[in-house]
Amino acid sequence: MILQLATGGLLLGCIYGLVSMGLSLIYGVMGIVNFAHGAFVMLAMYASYWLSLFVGIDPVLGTPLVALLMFGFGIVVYRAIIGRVLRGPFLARLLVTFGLSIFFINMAQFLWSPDYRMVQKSISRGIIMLGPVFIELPKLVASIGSLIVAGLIYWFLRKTKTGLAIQAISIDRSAAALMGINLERLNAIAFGLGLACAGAAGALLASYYYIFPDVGTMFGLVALVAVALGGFGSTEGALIGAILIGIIETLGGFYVGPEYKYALIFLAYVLIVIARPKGLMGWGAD
Amino acid sequence: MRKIILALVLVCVLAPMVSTAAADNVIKIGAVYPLTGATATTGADCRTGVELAVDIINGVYDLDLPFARTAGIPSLGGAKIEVVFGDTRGDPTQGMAETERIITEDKVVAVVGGYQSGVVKTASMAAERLKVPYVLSDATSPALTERGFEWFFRVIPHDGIQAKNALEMVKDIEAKEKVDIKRVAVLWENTEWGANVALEIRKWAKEYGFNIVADIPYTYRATDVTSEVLKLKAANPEVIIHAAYVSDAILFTQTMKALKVQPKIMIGMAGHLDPSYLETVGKDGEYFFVRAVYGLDMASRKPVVAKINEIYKKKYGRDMSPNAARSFTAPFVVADAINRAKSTNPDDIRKALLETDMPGSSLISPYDGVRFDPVTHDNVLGKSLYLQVQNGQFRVVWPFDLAAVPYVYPFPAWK
Amino acid sequence: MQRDDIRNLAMLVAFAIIGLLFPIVATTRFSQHILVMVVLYAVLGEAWNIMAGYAGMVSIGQAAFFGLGAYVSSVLSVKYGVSPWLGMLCAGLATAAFATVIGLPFSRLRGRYFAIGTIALGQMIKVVFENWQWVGAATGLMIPLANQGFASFQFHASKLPYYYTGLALLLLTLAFMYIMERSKMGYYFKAIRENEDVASGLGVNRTAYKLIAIAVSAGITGMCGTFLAQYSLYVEPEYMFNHSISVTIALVAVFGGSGNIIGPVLGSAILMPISELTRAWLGSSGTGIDLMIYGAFIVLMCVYEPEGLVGMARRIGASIKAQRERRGAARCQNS
Amino acid sequence: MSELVVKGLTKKFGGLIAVNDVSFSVKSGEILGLIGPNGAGKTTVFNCLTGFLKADGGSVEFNGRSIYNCSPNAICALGVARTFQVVQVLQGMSALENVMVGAYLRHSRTAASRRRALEALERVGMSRFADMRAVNLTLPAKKRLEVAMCLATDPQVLMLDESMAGLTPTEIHDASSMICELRDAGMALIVVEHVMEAIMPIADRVMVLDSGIKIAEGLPAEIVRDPRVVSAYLGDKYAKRVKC
Repeated sequence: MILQLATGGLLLGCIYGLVSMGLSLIYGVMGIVNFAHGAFVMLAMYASYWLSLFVGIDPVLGTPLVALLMFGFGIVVYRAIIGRVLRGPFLARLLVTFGLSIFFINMAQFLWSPDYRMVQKSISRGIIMLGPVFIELPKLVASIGSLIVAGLIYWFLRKTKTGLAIQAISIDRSAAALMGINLERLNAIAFGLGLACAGAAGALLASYYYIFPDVGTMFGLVALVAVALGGFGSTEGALIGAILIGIIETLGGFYVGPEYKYALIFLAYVLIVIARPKGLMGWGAD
Repeated sequence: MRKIILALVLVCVLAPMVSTAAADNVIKIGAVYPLTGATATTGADCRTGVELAVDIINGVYDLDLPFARTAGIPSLGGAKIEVVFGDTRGDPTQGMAETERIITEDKVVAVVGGYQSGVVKTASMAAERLKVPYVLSDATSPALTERGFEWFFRVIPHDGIQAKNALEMVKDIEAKEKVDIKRVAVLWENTEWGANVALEIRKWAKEYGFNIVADIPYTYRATDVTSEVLKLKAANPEVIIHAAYVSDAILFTQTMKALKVQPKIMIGMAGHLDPSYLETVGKDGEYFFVRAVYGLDMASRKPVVAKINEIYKKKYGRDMSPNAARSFTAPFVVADAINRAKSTNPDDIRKALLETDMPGSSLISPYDGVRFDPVTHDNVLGKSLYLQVQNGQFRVVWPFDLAAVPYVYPFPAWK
Repeated sequence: MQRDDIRNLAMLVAFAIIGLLFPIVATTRFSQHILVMVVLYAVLGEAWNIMAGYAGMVSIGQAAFFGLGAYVSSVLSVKYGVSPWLGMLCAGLATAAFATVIGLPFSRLRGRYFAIGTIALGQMIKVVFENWQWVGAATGLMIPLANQGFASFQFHASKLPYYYTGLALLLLTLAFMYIMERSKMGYYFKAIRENEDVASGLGVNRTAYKLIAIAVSAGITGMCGTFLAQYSLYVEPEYMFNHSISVTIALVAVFGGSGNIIGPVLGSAILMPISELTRAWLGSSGTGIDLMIYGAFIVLMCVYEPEGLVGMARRIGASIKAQRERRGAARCQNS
Repeated sequence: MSELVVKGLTKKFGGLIAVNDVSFSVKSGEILGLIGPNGAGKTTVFNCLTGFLKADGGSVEFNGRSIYNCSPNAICALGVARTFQVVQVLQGMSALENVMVGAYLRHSRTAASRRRALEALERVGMSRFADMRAVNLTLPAKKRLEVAMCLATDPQVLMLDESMAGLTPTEIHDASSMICELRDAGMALIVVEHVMEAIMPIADRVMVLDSGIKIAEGLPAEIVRDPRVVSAYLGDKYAKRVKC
């Protein structure tokens, strides 16, 4: 039983991690806490759904495509909205994403009705047995996807010129600007990448999860806590925080009681940040 | 751009709050539902039931239903009924405000709807304060009628009766199959409604000699229910009774399948009835028993059910769902009261409601009729059905004398 | 400086008078409901303002205090028959006390970590109340209908008494803030907001002042909780501790302009009617277009008027002044 | 007559000993210069003395009372004020309001606090900027403002952390004479400074830190000749003492 629980928690954590990493990347580079991240995941799920319905692209195989679409969408949103707010006061930066979230969720309801939908066919359906442990294949695929995305981000940030520049920004904006780094362009790229992560998360989730306008809200909230737990600005921290949350949720839900499981996550967050006010792996300004 | 914002601000602030004057010979009734927010899909479904009911009352249809063959309300010279919808957003304050708004601004003479018990609490409070009758046919918390409100009436049987029915059905199956069933698990979403269902199940389980082996509350917004399902599995229940909304119903069904939870009887409520539930889970929803106050194949005993469904299907392109059917009843009860009162004065309507005595034949619900308890205003003739999903259809299987097809027992292994 | 003070005071008085006169135009019950929501969220926004706008601790979990206040008075009234007015006082005190205890560890957190901590707090309290049988768990508590009047704090015939009660609460809060802004406390709050290290280097006991800000803000928010409980006569965890209450409070304050007295009032006066009217006009279509407009409005505001309505007013004022000066200068040249 | 006495102050960051067993004292009417190469631990000493960092050993007494590891605000309340290496003001508030925050420590009423704040602004020559938002001030003006904020708390010991770095020679001259005035008014000052030409002429005593260790202390004239100091930091540069 404990094995089953731990596996479930790990898989869930990886999926949360997928949502969290994009959030963390966006925060690290431009200091925006993206409360609309859940809504973007939702949009990606719909994108994946329509692709599978009309074009017949399997959600799992379509992941890079959806990520690419979301990347483009991210650039647009950045140019139209986020970039303009970035120079504004702290509170406007905090609230603009709340507005975006309300807007997109209701736009989805307006355009696509509040009905629940589900991708009917996907290559990753079914269950595999690993000794005594049941593993849901779509969750496993999503978790592997999560680790691949984590690897890609790691590679991108450390090995590419753009990635290094993005890291430089998240360490010290003004110094980076003085070194001749084009902040605007990189911000847009980073925001696009953050949304691409949301896109990948949405596509992988769409392969097994139902879709409706409000679906992203809880994922967004949990991801936010995961990112804060791991420490704002650290993508590895976000993944670790998310896995920790997945495990706390599953084990806590079982041993303490399901009605308390979200309370446990939040309690863990509060305890950890009180002990370590910048999260597990965080650094930089508040 | 700034000017546009400024203009928008001004429009919103200065826009006069004019209510449209009521046309002659139109009787307005209000209907409040969660038309946006997390339960919007159900709200939209309920809305169709009310719309259709009013269509039938106003138009001329060849149906064995009251007001079908005549146009409008006969005693008021064929006055037409107009429904004013209000959006509660699933929030009690907004539910109250919307109810008050449609009562005071749109001058509705009666209110129906609500869906979520928590919202109905405040919405019915608003009607009580403003002295307008509220006829509820789609929320089932027992607490609602325990308040002794004067203006509040409920057609649908409350959770206590429905819980009792669930366990009675298990007893009946037990007797018929000559098996011994003891272990019952109750799984409930932790808000007003689910908590009440659980409370009633506990009460009646004791009464009927079942053991509650798992009693699991959870939040309906959960993104993952692995721990809940494993807990359920560890308890190894023979019967699972699940009080769920839609998203959690879907999630639990999928997870129970994945983790091979294998009870003998699977009973669902509310969420399992939603059309999008079956669409989403597909074959995995097979053989669930679902409590309902409507079943399409009641048509074998009530031909009118099939006819209504035909009209519904023409209008909305799908079969009438049990949720839509629940909401369908209330406008008839209101129209019946208005007709007898020969008045649109809310107080007269209330008095007429107290004297309501509609026969079962005038309803598409399985009730023996509508007659309100003089104190609680609950429908004393209420009755619920149990349906079972067979080949993607909800089939009436209990009570046995209303059954259209035999039930399938035990719950087959997951495929 | 002095003249500024007088102008501000005059503005407050004018405000009170406008507030008192408003019901003359708001004759329908629905428009009165909108007024009630405006004053309620104005008070909530001001309470948030004390904590976030002045002392710099951005909270997105005010629903924790709000719900707690609602529950304190409701439990007292349902179980012990305590008058809701006394209940409101108790709610304020209990919530403030609770906030002080919670604030002690929380005051260590800064910026975003604090904000997310408050989200966590709101969610945790909700879960506690959902599972606490004594206070009705998920079913909540109904406050029995009583004869209307000030004694029972229930008004059925008209909503105006609720409005005036809310308005009184708002004016008291504004008076408090007016005094606070001009006192040591106000300056210390702002100093903490601007830079905690500098503030403590200048002798500001930041923990103590943060706790004061949290406690005062929570106390007022708790009293508002009682107000809504009496308004809807129903408390339930899903309802009173709803995350959207926390978000709306922050939106109202920031929309109007935080860190000054008038901002949240303006924000509430604009945002609440928009929210209520779009729902009334468009909500019954069930398409979500009402909330779409609302969301778009907030985004546009953040993009084009990030300082809130107060910032917009200031800028317009400045441009009028500049224009006048330009005209004056032109006239000088002409003559 | 007040006195700040530091004995055996030690601060570690992980394995690194940033301040190692440093002792010194400063009295009213005295300027103690604190110099040393980058990373010598000067700012860390300041942070430990004023409660911004918890020290790992030693004692700090002010007028016979231990202020070792007290909170920053308590230390300030007792009469020890400081400025920051990277200038720190309350950006969103006006210059006057910045200083009033300091003045409130001794004057609870707003009117009195404002009077005291205006005096402090006058003293550093910032009166005309009183209503300007701190964020809009120039760097030298911010540095003066920071001093005014400290002065408004009526300190007996004032600790200045590189308050002359980045200033032009004229500005340095102004700042130096202000520091001397404060000393002459009976204040004790500890001045961390990189600009040798500025500190040497005004300091009464100079203490030299290197890698967290105090390597020398004495009159400026002695210090510049001290071979340890010369090798550690000064090279062969020295400045002649001028009267201020």
